[in-house]
Amino acid sequence: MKTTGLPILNIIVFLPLAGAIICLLLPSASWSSTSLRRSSWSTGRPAPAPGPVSTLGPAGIVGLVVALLELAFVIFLVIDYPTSGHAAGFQFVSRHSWIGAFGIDWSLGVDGISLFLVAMTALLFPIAMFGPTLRGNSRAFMGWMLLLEAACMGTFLSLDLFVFFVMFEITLVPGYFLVAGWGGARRNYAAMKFFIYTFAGSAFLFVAIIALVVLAAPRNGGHQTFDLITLARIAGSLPHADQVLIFCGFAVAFAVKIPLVPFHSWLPDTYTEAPTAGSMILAGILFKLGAYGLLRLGIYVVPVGAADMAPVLLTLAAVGIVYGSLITIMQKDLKRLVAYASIVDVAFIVLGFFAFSSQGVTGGVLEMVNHGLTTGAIFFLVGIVWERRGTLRFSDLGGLQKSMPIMAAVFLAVVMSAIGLPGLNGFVGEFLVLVGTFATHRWWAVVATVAVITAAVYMLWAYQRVFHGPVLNPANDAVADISWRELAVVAPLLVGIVFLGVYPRPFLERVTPSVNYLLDRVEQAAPNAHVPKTHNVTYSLPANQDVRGGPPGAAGAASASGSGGAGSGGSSGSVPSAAGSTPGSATASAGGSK
Amino acid sequence: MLAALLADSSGQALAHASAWAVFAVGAAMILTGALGVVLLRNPVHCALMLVITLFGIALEFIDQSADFLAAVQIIVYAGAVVILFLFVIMFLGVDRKEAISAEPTRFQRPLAVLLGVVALVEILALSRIDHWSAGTPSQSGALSGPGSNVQKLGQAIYTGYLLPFEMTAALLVIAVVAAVVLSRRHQPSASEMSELDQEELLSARRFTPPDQGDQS
Amino acid sequence: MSVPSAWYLVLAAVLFGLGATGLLIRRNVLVMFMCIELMLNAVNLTFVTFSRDLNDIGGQVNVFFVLVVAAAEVVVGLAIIVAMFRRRAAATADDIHILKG
Amino acid sequence: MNAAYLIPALPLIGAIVLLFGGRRLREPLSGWLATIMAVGSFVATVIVWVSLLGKQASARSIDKNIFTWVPVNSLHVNAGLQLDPLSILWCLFVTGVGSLITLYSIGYMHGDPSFSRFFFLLNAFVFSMIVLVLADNYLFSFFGWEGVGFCSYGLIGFWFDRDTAAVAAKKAFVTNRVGDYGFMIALFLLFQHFGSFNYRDVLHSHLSGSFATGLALMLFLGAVGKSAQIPLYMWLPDAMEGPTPVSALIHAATMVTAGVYLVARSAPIIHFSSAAQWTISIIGAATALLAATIACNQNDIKRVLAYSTVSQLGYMFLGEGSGDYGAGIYHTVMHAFFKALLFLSAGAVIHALHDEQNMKRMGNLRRYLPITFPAFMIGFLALAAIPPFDGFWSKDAILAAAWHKSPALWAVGVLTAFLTAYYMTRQVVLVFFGQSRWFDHAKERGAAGDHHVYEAGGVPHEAPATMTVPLVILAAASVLGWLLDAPFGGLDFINKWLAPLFPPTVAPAFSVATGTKWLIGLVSVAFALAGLASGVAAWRRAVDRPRLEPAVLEHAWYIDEGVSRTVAGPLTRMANTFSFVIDGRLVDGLVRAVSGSFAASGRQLRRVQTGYVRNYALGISAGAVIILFYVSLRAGS
Repeated sequence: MKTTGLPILNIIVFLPLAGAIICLLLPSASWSSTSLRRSSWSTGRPAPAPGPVSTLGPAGIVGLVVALLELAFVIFLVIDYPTSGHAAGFQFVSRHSWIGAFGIDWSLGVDGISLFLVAMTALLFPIAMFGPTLRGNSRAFMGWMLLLEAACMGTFLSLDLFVFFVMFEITLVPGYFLVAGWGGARRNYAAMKFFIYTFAGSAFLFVAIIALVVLAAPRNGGHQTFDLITLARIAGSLPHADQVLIFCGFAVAFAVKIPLVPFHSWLPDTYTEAPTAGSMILAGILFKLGAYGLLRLGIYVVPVGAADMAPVLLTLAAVGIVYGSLITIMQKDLKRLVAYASIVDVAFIVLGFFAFSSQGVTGGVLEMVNHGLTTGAIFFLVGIVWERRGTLRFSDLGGLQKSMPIMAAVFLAVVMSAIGLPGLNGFVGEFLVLVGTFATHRWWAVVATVAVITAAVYMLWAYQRVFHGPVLNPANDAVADISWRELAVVAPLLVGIVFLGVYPRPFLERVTPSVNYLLDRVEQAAPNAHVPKTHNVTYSLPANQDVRGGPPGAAGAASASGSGGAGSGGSSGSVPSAAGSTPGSATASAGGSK
Repeated sequence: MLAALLADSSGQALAHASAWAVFAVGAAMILTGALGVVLLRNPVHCALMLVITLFGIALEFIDQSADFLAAVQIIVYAGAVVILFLFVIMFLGVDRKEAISAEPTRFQRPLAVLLGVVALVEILALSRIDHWSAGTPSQSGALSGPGSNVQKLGQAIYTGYLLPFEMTAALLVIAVVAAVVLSRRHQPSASEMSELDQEELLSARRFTPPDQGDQS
Repeated sequence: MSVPSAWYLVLAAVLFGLGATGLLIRRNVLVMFMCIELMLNAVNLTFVTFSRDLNDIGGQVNVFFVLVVAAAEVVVGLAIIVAMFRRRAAATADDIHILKG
Repeated sequence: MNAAYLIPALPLIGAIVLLFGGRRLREPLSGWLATIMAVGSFVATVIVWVSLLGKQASARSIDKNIFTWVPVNSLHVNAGLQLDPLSILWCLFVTGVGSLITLYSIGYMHGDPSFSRFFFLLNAFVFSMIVLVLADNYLFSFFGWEGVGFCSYGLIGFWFDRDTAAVAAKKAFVTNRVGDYGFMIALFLLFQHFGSFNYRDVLHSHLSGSFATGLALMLFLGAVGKSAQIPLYMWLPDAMEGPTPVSALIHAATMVTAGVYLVARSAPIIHFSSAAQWTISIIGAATALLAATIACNQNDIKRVLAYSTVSQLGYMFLGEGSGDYGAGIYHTVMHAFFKALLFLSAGAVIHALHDEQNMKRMGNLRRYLPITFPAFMIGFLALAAIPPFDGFWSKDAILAAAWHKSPALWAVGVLTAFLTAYYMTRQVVLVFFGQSRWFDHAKERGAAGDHHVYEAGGVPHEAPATMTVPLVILAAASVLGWLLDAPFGGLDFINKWLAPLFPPTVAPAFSVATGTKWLIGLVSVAFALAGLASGVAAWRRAVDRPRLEPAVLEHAWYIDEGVSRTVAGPLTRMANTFSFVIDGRLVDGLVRAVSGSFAASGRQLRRVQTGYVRNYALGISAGAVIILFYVSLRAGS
């Protein structure tokens, strides 16, 4: 278990919180706050659009500095994260007694699964805060965003169920105010729906956590504890029915948050009405809280329940993919379409998780990061179209590629990532999920693969209706192309999209050990869960695959000399199937050593 | 005190009879007065009937050797409270008869009577059960024994119940202040006014000539 | 020696019931206050009865406090009534129902 | 052998430079850059090829591992190259034809505002196609497979402001994706069964028949999508909305043959399943015939060629399904030459007539296009399978294989050969012979304000040198290319070259008696000549012959319309129902019902709060009564 002198995880959680407090203490720009209150709270009428506020006011500077500092710390964390095979458990663990009477600790830790979610959060927040043009009270906006960032970080990093729950719930508050304060015409309805729906789901989470803690206490020497690792160790000895019920509580709560069909109906309203920055964060990160919770609390803590309920969740995911695709196709509004498309993407994540194969779960984790990058970028670009044109209905758009060619290119790249074009990140995640699912649950994968077709249908149709075709509406004739600033903002996301698509190895190397560790738990706890043996089986792979990463020349030489004759042998008998001991075992044995 | 006196001089039987007599008279006064309060239409009559009840209560107190309380009952209740009631009635001039038959909610009256009867039945049923006095013995001092009732009561109040007693004093002060504040006819300050009132006030000021505005 | 305490208790119960019923059926605020006084007195009577029954001075002390509280209550209540009557001439409790849900 | 890296690297570099700097390079520099990169890639391929030639036949394979792409436990996929005879052969004609067409495009795309974008996509396409054929595993091939699909999407929709182009681009991508569904399922099966995607692991195992059938059919579904076979062929004719060089490169010569490549590559899997072989050959034959009938009655010069491409691809699959992979590949290469030639010539015609594509408005162009006309004629003769041009030899090999498989398949092939000759004759006659009909229409268009038309004296003009040079080279290849695999004199280079990949265990050798071969050849020539003659007879004088142009053929048997009516319509309606009835009313309605029930109960319970003090007092005393009742119950017991 790796630790450093620097309490880096605490810094990551508390830095944005401190930033939020500083924003709160700044003198308010009184005119903007009063105009906002007058227009949006007291009357239901839409705000008379206060002009764009320079984001680099005092609050903006604080926000920028804090968000970038946070990003720097997270980059440091990612670099410092050990890549060797011992990295399956939690790293950088920080543990302090908080409410000792109830066994509540302030304990944080990071493993391969949460590492990249934290990284994605740190990357997406500055982009969401400073990318879209901000209208309204910048001080409050920055404060809420930083609070949201702190809460998201806390959720991803917490190793204590109480801390997790608190952080998980705190995210709702900034989420609500971001939608209600800076949203579209029906923002109050949307924000209320979002809050109440997810809050109702959280009731199940709360009950499940309390039940788990109380039931586990007698097996922990009578001490209540909220510690994730301890609970995960004890939970296996609980009665079977209890574990299943606790898992169901988790599953319902997270299914609402994720959201899994049929708990999704808050999503389109919320994402459509949210401001651009809100949509980016909501879709990019808040989704992942649910998915992450499902993995960390659901599968990790109560694997028996997860194994028992896996068919249900797999079916919901597969149904969600097909159903979500069908619905998405018919949407008439670009932002709503993107929102619905998210339902399909997150269903993939769930599908991968509950396939219980290392490819599936790893793919699911990758898909979480992918979806953050892709959806963040897509909502940002949709926001640009909105700012330029003031409408997102397909019937009002069309032929925009003529006046904004660069925008169209960027948009197409992101759309292709969403469709799952190989070479971009979407494909790697989607493929891993499907191949992992196919290995254990064939027919679910066969159904889910339909999304390969439908994603192309709805995404390309949307793209066609926005960017292609003749310019029928004169308003689309002279739209300003994407500006350098906006391009610079979206560039990190594009780099991530391409990098993860072309060279996902650094990512996968860090995620896989943790996933193996997780699946080991499932396998031990629930032998009937059909977890494919990841470690013992090494398939026939030629020797040259052992050469990884080295200079191309060296690798090429090795392969050429090592296996020159195998491919063109001609005599079909020469099957190198026995050469099984070398290749995947280096990574595979990592999990086994735990 | 009277009962005790009778018991001392004339023996058990007389004391018994006199206690019963006092009880019966007190009970009659109480019930008459209470019925009067509930049923009479004129508030002034009600107040007077309340006085009868209070006297009846005082009688029952005497019957149970709570002499000091009986005195206080008459002085405070009959002397102060009821007078206050009457004073308010007269002050406000609301001594007109109440239309008892008029009811905004249909079910209120039958339900009220029913509830009263049921409550009564339940209390009586409870009183038929003997468990009600099975508490732990008191710490605050015996009622019987040497010394007068006043002395014992005073001892209890100024020793064991000192803190509650002081708090009642504070309570009374607060009540007095509250009564003064509530019944004062005050001019609202600007901060207490609603937005609408403020605007009215401002517009009124704007249109008054400057010299008059200064005076106000 | 003297009247059994059950009689006093029954009497107090009847008085309490009368007071409660009166509170529920009368609309004049002042009379409602008087009914509350009736109920308080019923309670006082039980206190004194139990005090004698249990040979405990505490019951009588409580009566003393109840008296004080009742007095304070009457003072404040009547002040409220006065303030209320100033604002509107109507006298009954039913005229005040702006807290209607 | 580091030239191997250059093969994909050069077009990739070109694409990246053009992507980021294309707008600064501008015309014609970006075109030349793309051409140089493509030519460089071709040269590198030739170098690799030569080096392979120097090796033993059994040792002709170079493996290059570039980096590890996706490592997750047992799933370990490299971005690696495998340069063996099959991939190098494909690479040669992809880069070769690609270079020529890139060069041609410099002239063709002259003056287009998105000049650089076009060449970016061309280079990206060449890169993807190279990856497709050179990859050493199925997944990395899939990378290229999808990459070419993306480039095809971008190039069909290149003129995005035309609605038809935008729709066609989307249709092409989505239809390809249907095929990719099969490909992906095949990938899953491969992983589940072998734990690897590497060709060298997968292609040397013994498979059970049913598994091989499933796997092969799924792979073939991918091929069907990419190579426009029944039932996924509809996108290819629509893809002609793209610029003509694109039609030549992607939708005739290279990308659509990716399916042929995939089937050839998977031959060791397919040979375990005779059902799959029969399916491939039957679908190939059926597609060949169906597309040929439709081609007989198209008026758009490019759509005729598009249907012809579909038909010829059917031939290739017929050959492969019949077990003669060499013949299928031979035809693929020949087809690349002459179909690219035909498309480029057609492009020159269109260019000369300023974007006129309707053959009924052409005619007599042989007098005006001195280079294009002979080039087109050569392509025509090659496609119509008139000896000694390219098409005859390769088609003859396929027909021999089909005869061996089943005479019925052969009969379909011969009938298609007749139709091919017929519709190509019709096209040649309508375009290059007869009367000049373009003049009237040009006047119409001029009157309609299109002054651009025929400024230069109202006469169609020959294309510039950048366009004609590729024509000449491809024409030469169409005349002489058949020598690559001629069935006599030891000239069967391709067969010998590919022999290590298709050992007798995979593709059992069969021999057709020499006499039968002659007979087959003569019969097909006879049918081709008959088609040619009937075409001349029918179209020499008349332009419109309604009896020969039934509407059912003009509308491609109404298949497209039928599909939209029977599949797309109900699907759309279902999706509509789902999104606005089920999701909007039912799912969200349930949510709103829950919240509504709370609101409604609140509205009802609100009435309890009357505001009357005495009602509250009533409530309080009711509560007291209940408590008393409870107490008395407890106390009584």
